[in-house]
Amino acid sequence: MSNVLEVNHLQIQFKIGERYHEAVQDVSFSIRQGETLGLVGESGCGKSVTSLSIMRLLAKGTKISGEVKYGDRDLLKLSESQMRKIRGNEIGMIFQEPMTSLNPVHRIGRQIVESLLLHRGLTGKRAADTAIEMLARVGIPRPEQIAQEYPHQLSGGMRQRVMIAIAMACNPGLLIADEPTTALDVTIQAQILDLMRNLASEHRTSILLITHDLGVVAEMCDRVAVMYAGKIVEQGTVRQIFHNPQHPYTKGLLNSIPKITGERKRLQPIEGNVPSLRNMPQGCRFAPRCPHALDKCRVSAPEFFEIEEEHKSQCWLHA
Amino acid sequence: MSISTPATNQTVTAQERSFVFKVFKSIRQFPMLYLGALIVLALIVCAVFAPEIAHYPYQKQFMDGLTQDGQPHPPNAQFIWGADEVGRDVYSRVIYGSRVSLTVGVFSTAISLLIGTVLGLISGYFGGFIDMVIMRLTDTVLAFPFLIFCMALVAILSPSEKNVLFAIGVLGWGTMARVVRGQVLAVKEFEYVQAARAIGASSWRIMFVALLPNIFGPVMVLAALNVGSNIILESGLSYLGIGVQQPVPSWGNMIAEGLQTYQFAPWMLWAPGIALVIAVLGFNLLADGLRDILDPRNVTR
Amino acid sequence: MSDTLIEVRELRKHFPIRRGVLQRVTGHVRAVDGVGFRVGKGETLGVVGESGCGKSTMGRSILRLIEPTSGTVEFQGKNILNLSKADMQLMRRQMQIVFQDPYASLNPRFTVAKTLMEPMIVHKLHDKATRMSRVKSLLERVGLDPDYAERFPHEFSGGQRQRIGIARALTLNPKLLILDEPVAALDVSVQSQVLNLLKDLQDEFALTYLFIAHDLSVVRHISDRVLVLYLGRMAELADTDSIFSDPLHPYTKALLSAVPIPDPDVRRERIILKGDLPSPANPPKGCPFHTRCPVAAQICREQVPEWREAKQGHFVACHLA
Amino acid sequence: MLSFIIRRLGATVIVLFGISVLTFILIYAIPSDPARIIAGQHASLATIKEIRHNLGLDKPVPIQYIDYMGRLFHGNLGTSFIYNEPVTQLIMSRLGATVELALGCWIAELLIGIPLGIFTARRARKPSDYVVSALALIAMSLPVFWLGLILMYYFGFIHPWFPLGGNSGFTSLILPSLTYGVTGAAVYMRLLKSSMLEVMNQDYIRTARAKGAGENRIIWRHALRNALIPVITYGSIDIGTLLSGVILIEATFNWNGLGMLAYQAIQQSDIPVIMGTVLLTAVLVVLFNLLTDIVYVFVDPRIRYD
Repeated sequence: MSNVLEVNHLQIQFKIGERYHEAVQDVSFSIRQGETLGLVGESGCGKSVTSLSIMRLLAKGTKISGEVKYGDRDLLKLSESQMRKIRGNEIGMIFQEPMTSLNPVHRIGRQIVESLLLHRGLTGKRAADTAIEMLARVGIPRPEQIAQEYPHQLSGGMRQRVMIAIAMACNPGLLIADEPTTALDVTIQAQILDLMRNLASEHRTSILLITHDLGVVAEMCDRVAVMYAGKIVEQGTVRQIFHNPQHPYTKGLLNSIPKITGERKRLQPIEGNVPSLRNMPQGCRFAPRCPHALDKCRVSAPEFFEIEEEHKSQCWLHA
Repeated sequence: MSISTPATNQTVTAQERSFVFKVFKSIRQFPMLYLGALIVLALIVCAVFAPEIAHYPYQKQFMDGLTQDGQPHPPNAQFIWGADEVGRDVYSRVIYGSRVSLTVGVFSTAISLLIGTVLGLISGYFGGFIDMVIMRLTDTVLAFPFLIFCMALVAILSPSEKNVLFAIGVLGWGTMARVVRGQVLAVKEFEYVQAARAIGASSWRIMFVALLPNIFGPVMVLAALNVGSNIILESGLSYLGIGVQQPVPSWGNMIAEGLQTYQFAPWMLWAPGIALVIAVLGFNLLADGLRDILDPRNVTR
Repeated sequence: MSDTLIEVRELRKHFPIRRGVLQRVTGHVRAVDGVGFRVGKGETLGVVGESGCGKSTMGRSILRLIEPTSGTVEFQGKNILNLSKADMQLMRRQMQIVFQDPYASLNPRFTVAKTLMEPMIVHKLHDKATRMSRVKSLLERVGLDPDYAERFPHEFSGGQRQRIGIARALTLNPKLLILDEPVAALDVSVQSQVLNLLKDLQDEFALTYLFIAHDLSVVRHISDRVLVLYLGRMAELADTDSIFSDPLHPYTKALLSAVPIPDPDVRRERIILKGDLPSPANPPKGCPFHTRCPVAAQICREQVPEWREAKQGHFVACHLA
Repeated sequence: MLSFIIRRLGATVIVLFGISVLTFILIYAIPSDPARIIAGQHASLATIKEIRHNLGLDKPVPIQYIDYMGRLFHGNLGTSFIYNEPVTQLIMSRLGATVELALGCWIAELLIGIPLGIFTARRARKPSDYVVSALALIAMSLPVFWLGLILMYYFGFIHPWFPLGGNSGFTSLILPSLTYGVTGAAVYMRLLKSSMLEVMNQDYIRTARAKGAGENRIIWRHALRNALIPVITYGSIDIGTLLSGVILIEATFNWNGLGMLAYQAIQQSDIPVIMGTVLLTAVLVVLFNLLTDIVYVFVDPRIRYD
């Protein structure tokens, strides 16, 4: 199967004060056609930054290096105008906050039409009809009427559907969903996840799903990459990660969440806090919180160790 | 930071260096704040030490301040910024003029600040009917032609520095009250205010102990801007002759004199005008600098 | 069953909607609409529901941070809703609250010591030295270094702030804690630290918890009994095991089935509810859930279902359950 | 939407009432006796008493207020003590000049301020932004009357391109408008810049970028309209400042408008004229505020459907 997206040795640095700090370090992953890859991690682990860098939407002054290959093009090397032809056309994106992600002073219809105008050159009635068709496809009732309304008149779930309609308007090959259901209630989350799954399988769209919710990952993803403090610490198929986690962080995460089924027992938290960008630990970044840390871990950063096919983990314990 | 050897001298110098370094870094980071503070400081020095800084008493008329045909003398060694139409030293008068500007600017703002903060706090915190009444009152005060109203009030009370100060202060609290109310409404939503209620703190305690320190920053920014605009306002009133009266110099009444003579003695326009601009600029810089410091986006830098 | 600590009856909070030129009251948002339950000493009652179900308003009404419209709240047999200001002040020592957002719930201008001393100052308890030693012991108890007392909130991480918020609530030695989404804003790995801390504190100080949350797994983990709210009304109330293993109300069923399970091999029958939550300003007639209910019948559209005990200790408001 | 406007209208009426009361109190507080002014220095006590009676000044204060309001509703603002002419007529003869001047000033502010605001927002943290922003800070600190004199000295006296004051046609409007425009534009510029920068950080701008919209499209189609909302608020405050601040411009440029009328009236204790001008200006300010509220409704749909 061919890769839709291939990220190699991605490195992202933010300027804080006088110095640059590494938000993302040596991140590599790929997404195959029709596949959903989950990027999981806690706040500040660099998962959102990674997704924004693929779209080249990070603020100016951020240093990005490495390679982001979409098909046979390296997105990091494209000119701004070439990149604009990719955004919204070949790669669509939806965000965490449906309440603030839509322009408050434009009608819903117009916000969908804009994508069609920019990439398909559609105008007037044809564009408006296509927009209404898109609204119907994302399950919005009375699409003709909703197209005439403003974002503040819709509920959060409806707005996220509109965002999906915008992202999918030009039939992109890849959909990046950055915490798409975090701001929504569980029953609405179920609706949105259902919708994303159906649309993706209908169009064989690949999805990069960024989330902190392990339940969502288990439900949606084919493969998973676990991020901690700017690095991918473990990567594998969804079964490998959930049934045979190798990295102490992944194990810790899975043990620390309360479950909705099974026995109720005391949780086993990961002690300590997520390190901040400014004082990243030496060596393995998880070492200060790791119950199994060796002396080596505090000195040098581990490489990936292949556990089995597709499954690799970045930990000295495998050495 | 490393504390190792007992070489106390070394640690002190290191600390000193780090202090100097910090100040230097802070000046580089917030140049406007320091420039503004410097100007304001200079203004205060001028006002306090006017007798020492000025060359002559402000009301003293010199015979040689006028040329043979009775016109003001242009700048020379004796009158470095020239003389005015009755032969007084413009430089000395400009220095003394800082007293009026500073006093009126600062104290009128203090009055507005007091009224505006109290009304804004009450209005924003209690809401409902009290809020409605206070806000309509504020609307009314803001709708008034401020300058005409000040003029009328000063005319009633007779023109003097004290009355100008009072009129500007008593009529100028509208914006302050609105800003404070807006801040209170925003801060009130924070859960720490609910927490204060949950532990049983009184409304008074919540308003002044929990809320006030949290809205202090933006209020200070507005106050600094307000001092600047009140200095302009005072000079405007004095310019129109309804403010500080001759022979006491105010930059405003000096410019008014200049209006009569600018065609042949433009220096009478330049000196007080530039002093006025620099003073106001000082407070505006201070306000902008304060805003930069308070901006959370700058905290991490 | 243990002694009742707090009993809520027919609690209502209706916010008026003002419309039109004269801002006349044209209706009410029924944020909380007739809720009643009891919580025993040392028990944890979990309250779940989606946003807009009134769970937060309910919590705050019980503490009178919002004045409820009607109903009674009896704390150890005394109705606190008609207490005088002075009596209510005393009552506040008995019941405290922990908030969701660790960033908004601490005054940014107060040091940790000031935040924790404030309750003692307001209630005129202890002298200065005793207050400070109490601050230190509280900090230690919630797992923070007592030397942090003079620091400001922004120097702490979200999880540490939440510990400070819990310490503040404990300062006055309350019997009841209302925990309003105390772990919702925290990272997964920190969430479990705080949940464990809450459990330990409960055992140590014999605390009673009203635990409000939207996350069903968290509620299941910590609660003895669970109350499900929908549109300001009670849908179901039972002990934790029976509500999760044998839910009776169709809303509870849908809610449970919507929770994603962190196991790729568990595939459940999903009940996907149609549509959005109706507006609490204009709740549907009959059963409030009938507009989204997959099994709604004619009677559901017409009659409000009664609150009844379907099984021993298992209450539900549904015609069909 | 209609209800919103009607409600604002209601608030306007309350404010107007407040204005009339405050003006009345102010005038009542004036220690000089109008009857004495009219009668002249050497009038007998009886004459003064008669004048006072004719003016209704011997009635209780609330009755005087009601009389005053009654006359007001008939468009009667009384008669000037000095000019011995109806105040309404005096005001009407000067109103045109002031409206012309105020409009000139306002247009100059917007024409300078708005484009510079957009410019500096787009060039934020670049040298050109620093230069323009520094100039704006200085412009903000300039007293209008002084800047007016300086401009007049250079462009009226040294280079006689424009008339040295007076209101006589378009050329005489340019210097005063520019004077006010420069100082006022600085505020518009800074406000629009900061609001623009804030809007550019919003999630929906990121959405527009993610759609593939170009920088120009983002600025003009997505950001500007949202960024203008706080600017409109300031616009309504500015009109108020402008209508009273125009006195200084009128005095400097010898522009014979309402401001000069009020100024002279204050110096001569011509109470009916003071009241008339204060009231009229306040009413104009309130009406402009109402107008901006209506403009709001069209710019921000969140209000339209509230």
